[in-house]
Amino acid sequence: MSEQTQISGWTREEMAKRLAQDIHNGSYVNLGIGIPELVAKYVPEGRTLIYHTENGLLGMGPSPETGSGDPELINAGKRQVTANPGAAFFHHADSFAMIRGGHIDLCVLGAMQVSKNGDLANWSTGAPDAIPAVGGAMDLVAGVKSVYVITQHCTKHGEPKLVESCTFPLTGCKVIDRIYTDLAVIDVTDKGFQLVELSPGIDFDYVQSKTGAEILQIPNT
Amino acid sequence: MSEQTQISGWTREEMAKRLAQDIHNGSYVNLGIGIPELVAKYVPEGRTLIYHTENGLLGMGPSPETGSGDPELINAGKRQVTANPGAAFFHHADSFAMIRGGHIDLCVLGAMQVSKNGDLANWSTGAPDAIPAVGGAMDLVAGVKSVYVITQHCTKHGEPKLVESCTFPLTGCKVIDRIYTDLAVIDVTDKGFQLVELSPGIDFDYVQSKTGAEILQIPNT
Amino acid sequence: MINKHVSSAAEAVRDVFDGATVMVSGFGEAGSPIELIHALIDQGATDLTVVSNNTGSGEVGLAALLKAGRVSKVICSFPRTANSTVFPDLYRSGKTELELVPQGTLAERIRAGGAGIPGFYTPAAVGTPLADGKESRQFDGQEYILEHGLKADFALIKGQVADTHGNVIYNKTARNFGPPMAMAANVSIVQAIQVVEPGEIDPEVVVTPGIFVDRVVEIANPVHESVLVAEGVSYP
Amino acid sequence: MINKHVSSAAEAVRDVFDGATVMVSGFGEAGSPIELIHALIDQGATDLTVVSNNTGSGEVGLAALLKAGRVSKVICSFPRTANSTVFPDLYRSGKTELELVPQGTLAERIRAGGAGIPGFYTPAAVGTPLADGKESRQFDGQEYILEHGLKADFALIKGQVADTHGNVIYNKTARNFGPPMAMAANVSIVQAIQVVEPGEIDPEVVVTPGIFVDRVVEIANPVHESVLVAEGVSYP
Repeated sequence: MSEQTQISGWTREEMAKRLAQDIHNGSYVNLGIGIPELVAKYVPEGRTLIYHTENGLLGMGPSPETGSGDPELINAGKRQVTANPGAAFFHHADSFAMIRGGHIDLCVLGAMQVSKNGDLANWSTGAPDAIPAVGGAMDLVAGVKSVYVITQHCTKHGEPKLVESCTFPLTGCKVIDRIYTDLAVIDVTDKGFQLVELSPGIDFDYVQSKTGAEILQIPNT
Repeated sequence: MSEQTQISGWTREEMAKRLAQDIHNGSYVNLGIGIPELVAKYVPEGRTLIYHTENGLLGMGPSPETGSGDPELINAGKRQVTANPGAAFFHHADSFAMIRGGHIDLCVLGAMQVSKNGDLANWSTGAPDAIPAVGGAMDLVAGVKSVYVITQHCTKHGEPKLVESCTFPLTGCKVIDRIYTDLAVIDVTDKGFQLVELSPGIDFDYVQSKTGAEILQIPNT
Repeated sequence: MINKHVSSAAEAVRDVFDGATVMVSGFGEAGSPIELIHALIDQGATDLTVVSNNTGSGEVGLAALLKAGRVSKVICSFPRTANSTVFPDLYRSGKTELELVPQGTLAERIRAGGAGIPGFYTPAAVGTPLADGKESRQFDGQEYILEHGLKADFALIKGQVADTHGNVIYNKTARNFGPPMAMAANVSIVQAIQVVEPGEIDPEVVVTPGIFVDRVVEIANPVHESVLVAEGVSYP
Repeated sequence: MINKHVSSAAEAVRDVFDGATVMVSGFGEAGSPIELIHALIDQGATDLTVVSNNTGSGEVGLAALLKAGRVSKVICSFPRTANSTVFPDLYRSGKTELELVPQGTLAERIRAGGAGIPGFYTPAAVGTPLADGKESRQFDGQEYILEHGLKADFALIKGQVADTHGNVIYNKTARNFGPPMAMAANVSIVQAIQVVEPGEIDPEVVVTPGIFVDRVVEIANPVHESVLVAEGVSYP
């Protein structure tokens, strides 16, 4: 076994748990499809979040018990969900008024690439035969107050996802505030990537070696 | 008594009754404050109109019986009204989406001046000490499919209200389709004012003499 | 636990600051949050810009706020009433500035402000004095003017029932400017006849979702402006 | 007497013409007016431009309309599903054109079309390929792009309950694009589980006021797209 395979970092569940700690009580939150959805499972006791799904529901609850769902009560991933007490249904123009108007506190998205100035690419590889499909991602990153990315630090092929500048088509420019990966928590600042926290057992040099742009160390205080 | 005072034309009620005949069954109608409000009383049997009031109600009904009204169920003139079966309440942005988006079939307004190209002035004399107040008139004339004016043919001082061009500040440009006065029904066409019908006992020359622009006679067919 | 319920109108308007822009719901007396306005008079904030369809009646509610000298500018569509000289006197003496906006443009500017739309084109007011100085352009051969989204620091809104998450339903034509104003203000404050627990308002009938509302206060028996005016009341 | 109730889905879509622009409600299967779409397939209109958030699942509903070769262009935010190759095949073979629009921009363009707003500015897609060729400008130092209102000749919408005046309420997240599309189409057609008399829907809870709706048809037991797809149904 190479040294590489022994370095594991946070699991997907741990990444979600780490991110969940940073969400304030009472926040209005939109969780993207995939790893972002896991965040809801790890919200610390005593905090209540209100989940927005852009297809028209505030106060989204967990999946229904098998057989008790309604095929017309779904989330943005088109999976059946429930509505919590205090929920509200609304149409798409109102739903994206919430997004574009800056009313959602936090959105958590997956990423293909994030650049050091906060550009996000997460909707298209730009491959000529791909079917382009964007959904609400461009509206979310343009409108939501804080946008966090949760993603593996590198692609399946080991290529950095945190880069100098994105090579895939952009979802938005200068829109990402913070990145949670299996290796670290990293802020996007005016000066570029800024380390916030390392995954246990991961050292800075290792994270830097897996990143396509400079990461600023936590300053000594 | 001078000849002048014997010429009476339609009363306000008769003007409203004449206009009401021209509204199709099923029309969505917005009636302005004053003479326009009288129109609702004279809709011919067998026709159902749905009244829109821009403060947020479709399916407006008549005034409530004394003591049974709700001070929060009012019309654009701020008078208490009722809601008919099939009514709907909505907010102001939706209400003016109906108006601006061309969903209202007909709006009936009063006028200070109408020019031969259909410009309307009905919100301000332009007097320097007047308190400017426009309400929804500019939205109505810009958005409603057909805009009719109902008005006395002349001012209290005997001056024509149908003119070459308006001297008062405009409410809208080229917005009026038809004018109902005590003396006549007159269309606004590309060629200017076009007579449609004379009030009983009123002759064309008299109407022309009370009008500030040329009126085209009904062509012989 | 989320609880937007505050104990009093005074508490609800505690942090309105001098120079703030305040949207006030209502069309005539329908939907006018008169208890919140009176609390704002008591609170003392001044140099306010008020966004509202009208300027109030008699010497209560919005007219009283104006009369108290707290309003330096109104953005409004119809600042005239048969029974109030408060705004006309302030306007003529140059003490209160007026930005006159067609009613539908006002509603849409407020919605746009709340929906993150900085500008939009409308046909209303084209060719009139209210288009003076505004950009215009053509779409499909028709002329339109550019109007800007409107935001506020605070909104004072009258609802019927609210829950502690801030979901609101309204009474009849009192709905008017409440929903768009709740969207457009940084801090939206709703007075309601009843404040209930989450779940007591059917999610299908919510008009203003709680995300747009910051504080709700129960005013179980709101006064009617027309009654106060008929009684000749002058607030405070 | 006003009665917008028509007797069948076939009757409701009778006059959809070749080359028409048709808005179709729904987000996934929620709110997809599958019986109206199937009636449109039977009716035969072709060369359609379809405005819809997705392009359907399997080979039923919207995917079936596409597969039948009736759609020359889709205006859409997310034309991919795990279980349909209908649109991908048409797109790759150049038979169906795609105008890809961010979801919120799509919703707002439709609302704008219905609200008489020919253009508005949005921050969504700034700096991305979807802004290519679009006008941009700054407001308060931020960049926005100009987007245009979108209208249609017809809208096919799924509601829950409608009355004969055309007032509509929806079921949960099936509401999605129904209300803005009803506003934006010249002829708006609603299928509902129940069609009732005026007065049976509380005026306070109406979501789409009747003024936006031209025809309502009762489809008491609508099929679920996911069920048909699971059964491998291919329409017709």
